[in-house]
Amino acid sequence: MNGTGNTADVIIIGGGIIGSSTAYYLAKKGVDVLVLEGSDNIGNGGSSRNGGGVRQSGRDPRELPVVMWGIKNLWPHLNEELGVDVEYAQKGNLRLGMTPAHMKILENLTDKAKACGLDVRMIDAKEVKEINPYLSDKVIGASWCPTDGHANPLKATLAYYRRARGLGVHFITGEKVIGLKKLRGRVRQVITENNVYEAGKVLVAAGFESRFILKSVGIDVPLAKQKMQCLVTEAEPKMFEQMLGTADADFYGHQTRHGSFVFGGSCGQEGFELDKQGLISNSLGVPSTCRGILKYFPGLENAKIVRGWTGWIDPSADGIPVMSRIEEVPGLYAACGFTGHGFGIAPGAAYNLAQLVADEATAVDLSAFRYDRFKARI
Amino acid sequence: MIGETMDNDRRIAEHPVLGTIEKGRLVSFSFDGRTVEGYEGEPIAEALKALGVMVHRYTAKKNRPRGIFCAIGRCTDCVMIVNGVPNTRTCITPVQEGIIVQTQYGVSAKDGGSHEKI
Amino acid sequence: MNEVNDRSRDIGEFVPQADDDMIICRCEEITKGEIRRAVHDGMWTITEIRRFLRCGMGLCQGQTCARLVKDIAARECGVPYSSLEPATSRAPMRAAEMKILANEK
Amino acid sequence: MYRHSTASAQRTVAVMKRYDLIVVGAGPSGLSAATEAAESGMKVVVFDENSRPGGQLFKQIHKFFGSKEHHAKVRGFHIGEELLREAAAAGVEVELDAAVIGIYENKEITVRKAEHIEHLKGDTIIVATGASENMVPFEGWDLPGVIGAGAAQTMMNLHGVKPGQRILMLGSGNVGLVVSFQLLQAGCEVVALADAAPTIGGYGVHASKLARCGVPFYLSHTITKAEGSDRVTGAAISEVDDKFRPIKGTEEHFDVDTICIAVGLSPMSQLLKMSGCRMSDDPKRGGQVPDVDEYGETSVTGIFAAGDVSGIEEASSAMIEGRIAGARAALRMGFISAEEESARQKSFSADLAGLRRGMFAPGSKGRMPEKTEEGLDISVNLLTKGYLSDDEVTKYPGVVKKKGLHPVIECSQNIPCDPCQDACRFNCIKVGNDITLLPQVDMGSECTGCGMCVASCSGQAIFLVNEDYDDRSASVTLPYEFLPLPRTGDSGFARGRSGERLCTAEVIDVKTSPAYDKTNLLTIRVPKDMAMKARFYEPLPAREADA
Repeated sequence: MNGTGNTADVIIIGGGIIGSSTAYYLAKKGVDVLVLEGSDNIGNGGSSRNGGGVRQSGRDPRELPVVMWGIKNLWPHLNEELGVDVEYAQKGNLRLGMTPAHMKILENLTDKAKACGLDVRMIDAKEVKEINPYLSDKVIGASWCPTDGHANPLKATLAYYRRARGLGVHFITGEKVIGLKKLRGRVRQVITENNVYEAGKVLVAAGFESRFILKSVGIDVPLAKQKMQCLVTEAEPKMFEQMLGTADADFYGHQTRHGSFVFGGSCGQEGFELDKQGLISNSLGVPSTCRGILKYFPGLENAKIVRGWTGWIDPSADGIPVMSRIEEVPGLYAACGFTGHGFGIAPGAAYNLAQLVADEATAVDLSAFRYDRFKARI
Repeated sequence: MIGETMDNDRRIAEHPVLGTIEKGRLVSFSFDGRTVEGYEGEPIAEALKALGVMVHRYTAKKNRPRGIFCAIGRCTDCVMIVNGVPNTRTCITPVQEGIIVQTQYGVSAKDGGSHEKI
Repeated sequence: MNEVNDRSRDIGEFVPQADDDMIICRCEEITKGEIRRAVHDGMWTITEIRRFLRCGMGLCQGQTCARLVKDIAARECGVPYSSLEPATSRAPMRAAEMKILANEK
Repeated sequence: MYRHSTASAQRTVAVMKRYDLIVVGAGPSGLSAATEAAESGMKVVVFDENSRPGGQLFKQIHKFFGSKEHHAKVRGFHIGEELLREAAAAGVEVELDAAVIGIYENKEITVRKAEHIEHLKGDTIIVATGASENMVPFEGWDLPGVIGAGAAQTMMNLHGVKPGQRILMLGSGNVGLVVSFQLLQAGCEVVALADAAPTIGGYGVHASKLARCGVPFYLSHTITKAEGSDRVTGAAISEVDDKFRPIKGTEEHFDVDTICIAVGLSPMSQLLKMSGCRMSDDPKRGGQVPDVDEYGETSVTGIFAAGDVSGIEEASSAMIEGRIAGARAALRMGFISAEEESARQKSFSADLAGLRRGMFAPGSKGRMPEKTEEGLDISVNLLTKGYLSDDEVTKYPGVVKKKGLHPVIECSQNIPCDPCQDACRFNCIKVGNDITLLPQVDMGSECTGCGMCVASCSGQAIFLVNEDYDDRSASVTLPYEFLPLPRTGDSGFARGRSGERLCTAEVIDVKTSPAYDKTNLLTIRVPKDMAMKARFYEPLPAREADA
């Protein structure tokens, strides 16, 4: 099973958390998997550049069944399953509001999530302060989902990789895929800059780059590319354990086990980058996010930022991922367009994707994520 | 080992090339609850060094003692709690009259004690 | 950049060494043994080792240990020292308080 | 996804400041680059994260090597002052306590100041951020009391605080040698200098200064342990085999309170990497460096690197590299003509070529030749013990036997340096046009004993010897940079090159002069047979003067 050649039962394109975790769940079923990662590092895209949220609240209702299933069935046991402490903390998620308009946004999201069976409710300023006494007095309320939480995305991604590799999954990094090739009516070959690989099935899980790869066999999924930024502080004394977000998306993030705060935010110009390749941060993201944080956490003003980073997200036209068999190209599957909230959903998504690729019934219905769902608006 | 006032042997009274090294005025500040002296404007770490203080903090994971290592604000081994702010690089933070300097344990004061502010 | 790296290549078993307990990353207190172990867990790039162990991600941002980690990793991977790409450089180059970064002029 | 942020609507960001040139780092290369560019008419700003400008120059209290145009025989901190004066005269803005924390697209930078950050743009940027110290890990290397050599210099030379009382130095490169000597000058004891390499990496003359003060060298030795529970109380070193592994049973213990690490420098090139410059790992240049052309320009047009950040060298060459990059930036932005630039570059590259010669030149790093350019054997004693043996020393052209007073120049390695030649008004000393050649003493010239050559030798390798001082004794005039300064009539011991006590010595003259720039000239009287052996003076312990 420990393949070292150029063939496998399944080739997964993309060594991020989706690719690595799907490889792991497939390998557990005894499937021979080869993972091709274009960059030099495993988990080099959004997998290692996000805020670590493992949350359900605030999501599109179509996504909720998958993420809820993962949080119920996978996240609580991930440390034992993977043999690495991924720092999962299920300590709830506060989505904060400072104005009546904010509360309106939060109420709307909360109502929708409740309808899907999620334990989430609106709380007032007093209850917010009881949960997190460090917040600004200007916070007037929040939505509260006690089963949300956070984990360490760097470790979780690499833990899946480590475990999959241990099960014999063949990972090759620095192997950028430039296209797919059909042979006798089925997808068969994966062409890279250096080699040709062959498999009976191919799962494309390469973030925005999936678009170019899929296009080589005539499939186009409407994905965009946006540069997002995160930052991390030095370790601080323990303050709180919840995942945080705001109605206005001023910032999101949490305090890690290590003591540092990991926050993400936006400067409002995402999507308008001139250079769509590089990873040089722009000069606005970190200051903007700091202001967003300090609005809600004035007490963090002396916390030092040690590092900021940039990553590309792959927003789909309707804001939820594609997780789909592509029937028109037999053997081809896609898992992309996670739209910047692909980390917390990854274990649940991967588990179901592995079932899909293995031609098993999926634990959760994935039909909302079909690749061909994008239709004209009018 | 730690004197409340400076031991002259730890300071260079006169240097063969530099002569007398210019210093600010002598001021008092607090170090772990004791009143000690240093020269205004010199880095806290240098004032502590002249007092014979070697340990600035104990690390979070292994409780290892740390002190001055790079002395130019890069390595961050010398961080302490200064005026209530942990992780202050004492090698580039100047002594001022009345500042409060505490040994740092992990990222906090000893036994989770309070971070003293002026 | 982007060198084909087959992660199934045999780099041998992890063999304990006498100085495995020696601290390499002073900020995050990561030992030589932990770094070597991570390599055998498949962390073959400086970036992966950093992300897996946090070495070089502490207060000093790897200014002290970057060379040391790279040297240990290269030996353990059996590749030339210069072939390992150092970690990405990121702003702020010097740690800065949020209130300062938030205050743009 | 774009949304109007209320926060950004409220903020007023000033008009983007733009400079013809932004220089990052106010060290030797940065200041030189800024001056060159400003003299060409460019609007230049220099940012430095430190509260003092000058980079490492203000910690350098020793006299520099080189030639007049390289500021030879001037102490580092004086060179720093000179560079600041030049920059100010040229109209350069120098902003201190201002850390450049990022370089972004379009040559935009952000600068962190005391309470805020600023955004600026430069049409060109010269990154001159210098180097950071390499470290070597060993058991207990995180104990308080283990410090970098730069830390030792900062403590003693900037703040007047002794780094320790008893010190073990690790590293025999020029930094280790120079800092060890500075430690002695600060009143500390250097109990040993150890290096895993089989030979001393720095200049022999620097090593000799230490050896005659009695500092023992342990080559092919590595530290195995820093001892102590909450601070260093001792150190253990062991001899190493040819694979640098400690040899069992060779361990030696020292009681020390401080272990000082001086094992080289690495370019501090993170800012360049962030700006998107193509980088490579080049061991010859000290580590991760930008790919640059001969003018220091990186793969990003208009972003330059100068000084240690683009390859570890001496401050002297960093200054010229700065000039080169500054002139190139001026050409790029149309402030000087191509002809003008080419003329300047020609002169800079000649200066640079002058420095990059000899057995320590960047090209010959790690490969010590067996013979000097004159065909003389390189002293093995010098490379392994730090001093020339009494019989070796006579081989070199500066060491002559002559009646009456004359200079003895114990210069045995080809280092680009020639102040001794200019020091003697009577042309008694000749180096020639090739400044790496060993100085020769002109047998025909008369020595007046002015001592200028002694004080001008940055390596403190020149002595005035008179074997005919009187019937029984000789006089030796030696450079002396320690306190307390002995006084005429004092007696003590004469020490040999290896630091061993030779005999009693009487101080017969002490000369100080502004022209000597703190290198005092001590003349001691020793028995005749000690004339070619006595090279240092040790006062009697606990001088009971001034009581």
